[in-house]
Amino acid sequence: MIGLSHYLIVSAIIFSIGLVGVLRRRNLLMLFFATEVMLNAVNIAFAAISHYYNDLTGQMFAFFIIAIAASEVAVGLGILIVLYKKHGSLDLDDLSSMRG
Amino acid sequence: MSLEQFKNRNVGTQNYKTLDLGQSPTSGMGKFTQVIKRSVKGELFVGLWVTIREMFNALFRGNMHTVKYPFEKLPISPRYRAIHDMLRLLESGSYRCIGCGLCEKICISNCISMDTRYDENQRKEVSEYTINFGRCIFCGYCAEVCPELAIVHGPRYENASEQRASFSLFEDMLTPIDKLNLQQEYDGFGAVSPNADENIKQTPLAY
Amino acid sequence: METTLVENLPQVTAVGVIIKAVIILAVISAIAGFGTFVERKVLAFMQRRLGPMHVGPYGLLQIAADGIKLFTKEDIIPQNANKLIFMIAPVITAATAFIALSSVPVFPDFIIPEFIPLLGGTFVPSIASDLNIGILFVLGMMAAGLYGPLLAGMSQANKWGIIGAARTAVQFLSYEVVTGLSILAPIMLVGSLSFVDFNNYQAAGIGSWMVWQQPVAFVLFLIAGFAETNRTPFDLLEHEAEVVSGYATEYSGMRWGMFFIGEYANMITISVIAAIVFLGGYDPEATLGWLTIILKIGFFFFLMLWVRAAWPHVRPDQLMWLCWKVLMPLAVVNILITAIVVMV
Amino acid sequence: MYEIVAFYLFSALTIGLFIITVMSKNVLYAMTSLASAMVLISGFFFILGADFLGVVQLIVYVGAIMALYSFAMMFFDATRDIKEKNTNNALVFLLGGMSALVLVLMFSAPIFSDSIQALYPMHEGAGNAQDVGIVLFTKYLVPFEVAALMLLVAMIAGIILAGKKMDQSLTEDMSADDEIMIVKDEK
Repeated sequence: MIGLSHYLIVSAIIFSIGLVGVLRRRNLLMLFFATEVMLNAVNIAFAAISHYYNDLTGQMFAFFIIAIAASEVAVGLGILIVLYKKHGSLDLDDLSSMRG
Repeated sequence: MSLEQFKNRNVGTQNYKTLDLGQSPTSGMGKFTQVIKRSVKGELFVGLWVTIREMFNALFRGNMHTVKYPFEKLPISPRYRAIHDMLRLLESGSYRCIGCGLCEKICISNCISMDTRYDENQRKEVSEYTINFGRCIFCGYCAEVCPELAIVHGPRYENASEQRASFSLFEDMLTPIDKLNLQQEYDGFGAVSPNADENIKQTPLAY
Repeated sequence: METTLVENLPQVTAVGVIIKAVIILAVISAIAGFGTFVERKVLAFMQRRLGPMHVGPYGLLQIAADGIKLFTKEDIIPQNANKLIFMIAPVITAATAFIALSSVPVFPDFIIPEFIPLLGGTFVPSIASDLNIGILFVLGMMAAGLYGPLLAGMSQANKWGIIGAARTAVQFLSYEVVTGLSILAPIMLVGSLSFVDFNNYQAAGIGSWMVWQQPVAFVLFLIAGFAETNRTPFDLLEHEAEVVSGYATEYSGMRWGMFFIGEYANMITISVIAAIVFLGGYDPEATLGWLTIILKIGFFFFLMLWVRAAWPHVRPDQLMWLCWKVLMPLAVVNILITAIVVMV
Repeated sequence: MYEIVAFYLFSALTIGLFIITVMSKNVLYAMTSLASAMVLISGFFFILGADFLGVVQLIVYVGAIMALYSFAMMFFDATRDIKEKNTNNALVFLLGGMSALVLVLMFSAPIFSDSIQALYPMHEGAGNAQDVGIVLFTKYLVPFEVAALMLLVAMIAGIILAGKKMDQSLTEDMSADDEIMIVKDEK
C-alpha cells in the first residue's frame, strides 16, 4: 500500500530536480520553470501529509503556495519583459552588469 | 438603354448612396453609450432573426437558391457568346458556310484557320475549318461578319475537355444532320434579331 | 481518479466505467463528425443553399468522405517545426476535450442486458467519473485544453501560428475568468459543485430553471463559452481573414482533424453544462427524460451554428475590451448581488 | 490496487517530465513537459482525496500560470535551442544530491512522530470542497485575504513593469518607430 513516505520521497526527488535546475540553468525563464518544479514538489508533500494525517492544514498551505506562484509569475514576467527589452537576452550572465 | 449610358465610364459621378455613419465617439463616455445603444437596440438579434427567417424560407417555402449545376443548368441568354456553332441550311441540310474566309480575316486573336477547295461540282467546299479555343476570346466578330449566318455563338459554355481537339473541328461545331429539325434560326450571337425588320431603315430610292 | 469513483459509487464497476469511456469516445467522436455535417447544412440553409448533397442521401455520408479524406491525406510536418510538440499538440486538444466529457453526464445510466456474453448485467453509470467537484473539473480540463492550440502555434515555426498561439493564450486566459465567475453565482445558489445536485435543484419544472434566477450569469456563460470553444464571434485563433489559419496553418490530415474533433467535443461539453446548470438538465424519473436534455444540448449546438451564420467577428482588442471591461465587472456584480440575496 | 498503479505511473511520469523540464535545451520542450507534469500532479491530488486542490492546480497552475509563461515565451523563437553556459556540472549535481538527501531526511521525520494531532480534521461525508471552504474562511481567513492582497499587488506590479513602455516594439529597433512617428506627425 502506498504510504506517506512514498509521497514524501517522490516530493523530495522532484524538489531536488528543481534544485538542480535552479543551480544549473542560466536562462531566466528556465530558472522560473525550475522554481515552479520546486513549488510543485512542496505541494505534493503538503497534500500527502494532509491526507495521511487527516488534517486540512496541508491543503491550505498548498493553496497559498499556488497563490504565491501566481503572484510570482505576474511580477516575474514583468521583470522578464523589462530585462528582455533592456538587454535583448534572458541569460543571467548577460544580465550581470554589476560584476565590475 | 441608350448608347450614352453604355459609354459613360464615370462611375464616381453616378448616383451612388453614401452611408451616413455619423461621428464615431472619441470620449470614453461616448463609446460607452454607443455600446449600450447598440446592445439595447437589438441589432444582434435582428441578425439572428434574418438568418433564421431565411432558413425557414429556404426550407419550407421553396426559396432555396442552390442550382445543382451538373444536373440542372440555368437558362442562359440567347445572345450569350460561347462555343461556336456552325449552322446548316434547313432546306437542303448542307452547311451554310460558303468559305468566304471573312471570319478568318476578322478574327482578332487569329484563332480561326480555314481551307477551301473546289469539289467535283466545282462548288466551293470547306476542306478544313478549326477554331483554336485556347486562343479564342469569344469576341463575336466572326459571327457578326458572317454573311450567311453560318457561324454563330452557341450556348455551350462548358469548355473543359480532355483534348482540345475534341470540340474545335468543323464537324464538331456543325449541327448534326439528324438534329437539323432542332436547329433554331435565332440561336446565337450574330444571328438576325427577331425585330430586325423594324430596325432596318429603308434606303431612299433616290440613292 | 478512478479509485475515488469506485469508493463513491459501490455499484459501479471498473468494467462499467471503461464501457462508458469507450461509449463516450466513440459516440462523441461520431457526433463531432456529424456536427461538421450539421454545421455545413445549417449554415447552408441559412444562406439559402443546400449544403453537401452528393455523398449519400442528402449528403449524410459526407462524414465518411471527410474521414477518408482526412485519414488518407499526407501528414505534413514542416521542416523547421519542433516535430515532437507539433505532433503532440492536436492530441492534447482532443484528449482534454474528452477528459472534460468524462465528468459530464451525457448518456443515461443503463444496465447491459444479460444476453450479451461477458459484459451482461454490467451497470454503466451516467457519469464516467462522478467527481463531487464536477463543474470545476470540467472547467479545469477545458483550461488545460488551451495547450493544444498554444503548442501547435508555437511549434510550427510559422508567424501566423505564433499569432494564433498568442491569441489562444490571451483569449482563453481571459475568458476562463468570465466562465468561472459567471458559473459561480449558480454554484452559490445550489451550494454544490456536482452536476447531479444542479439537476436536482431544478427538478421542479421549467419555473425552477436557473435561467430565471440567473439570467445575467446565463448570458455571460454563453458568451464566455463561445470564446472558450473558439466559435465564431470570437473565432480569432484561426480567423482566415486575418491570420491565415492561425494555429492550424501548417496542419493537415488527421492531425488537423483532431483539432476539429476537439473543438466539437468542447462545443458539446459547453452545451451540456449550459443545459444542466441553466436549463434544468435531464429528468431522471421520466422514461423520456433524457430526450429533454438531448433537445437542450441540440438547441445550444444549433445556437452556436446560428450565431456563426448571423454575426460578424470581433477584433482582438474588442474581444479583450468585452472581457475585462464589460463581462467581468458584470459577473462580479452578479456574484455580489447573488451573495447578498443568499445571505439575506 | 488502482491507487498503487496510479501512484507509480504518475510519479514515474512526473519525475521524467520534470527532468526534461530541467535538462532540456529547448524552451518549448521544457514548457510542455512542465505543464503536463503539473496535470499529473493534479492527478496526485485527486488520488490523495484533495479534489478541490487538484482542480485549483488544473485551473490556476496549468491553465493560468503556465499559459502566462508560454505567453512570455512568444518573445523568443520557441523552436530554437537556447544556449547557456553550464559551469560546474559536477558541483551542481553534488549539491543537488546532497540537498535531496537532506530533504528525504527532513520529509521522513514526520513519519516517526506519531504524536501529531489533526488540527482541522476532514469530515467524513462532507465533500472536500465544503471542508476546504469552511477551514479557509474561518481559521485561514486572514492569510486568505492577505494572499488576495498579495495577488492584487503582484498584478499591479506586473502591469506597471511590463506595461510601462507598451507602445515600444520588442523586436524592432526604436529608430524605425521614430521614423513612423515622424511621418505620422507630418500628416
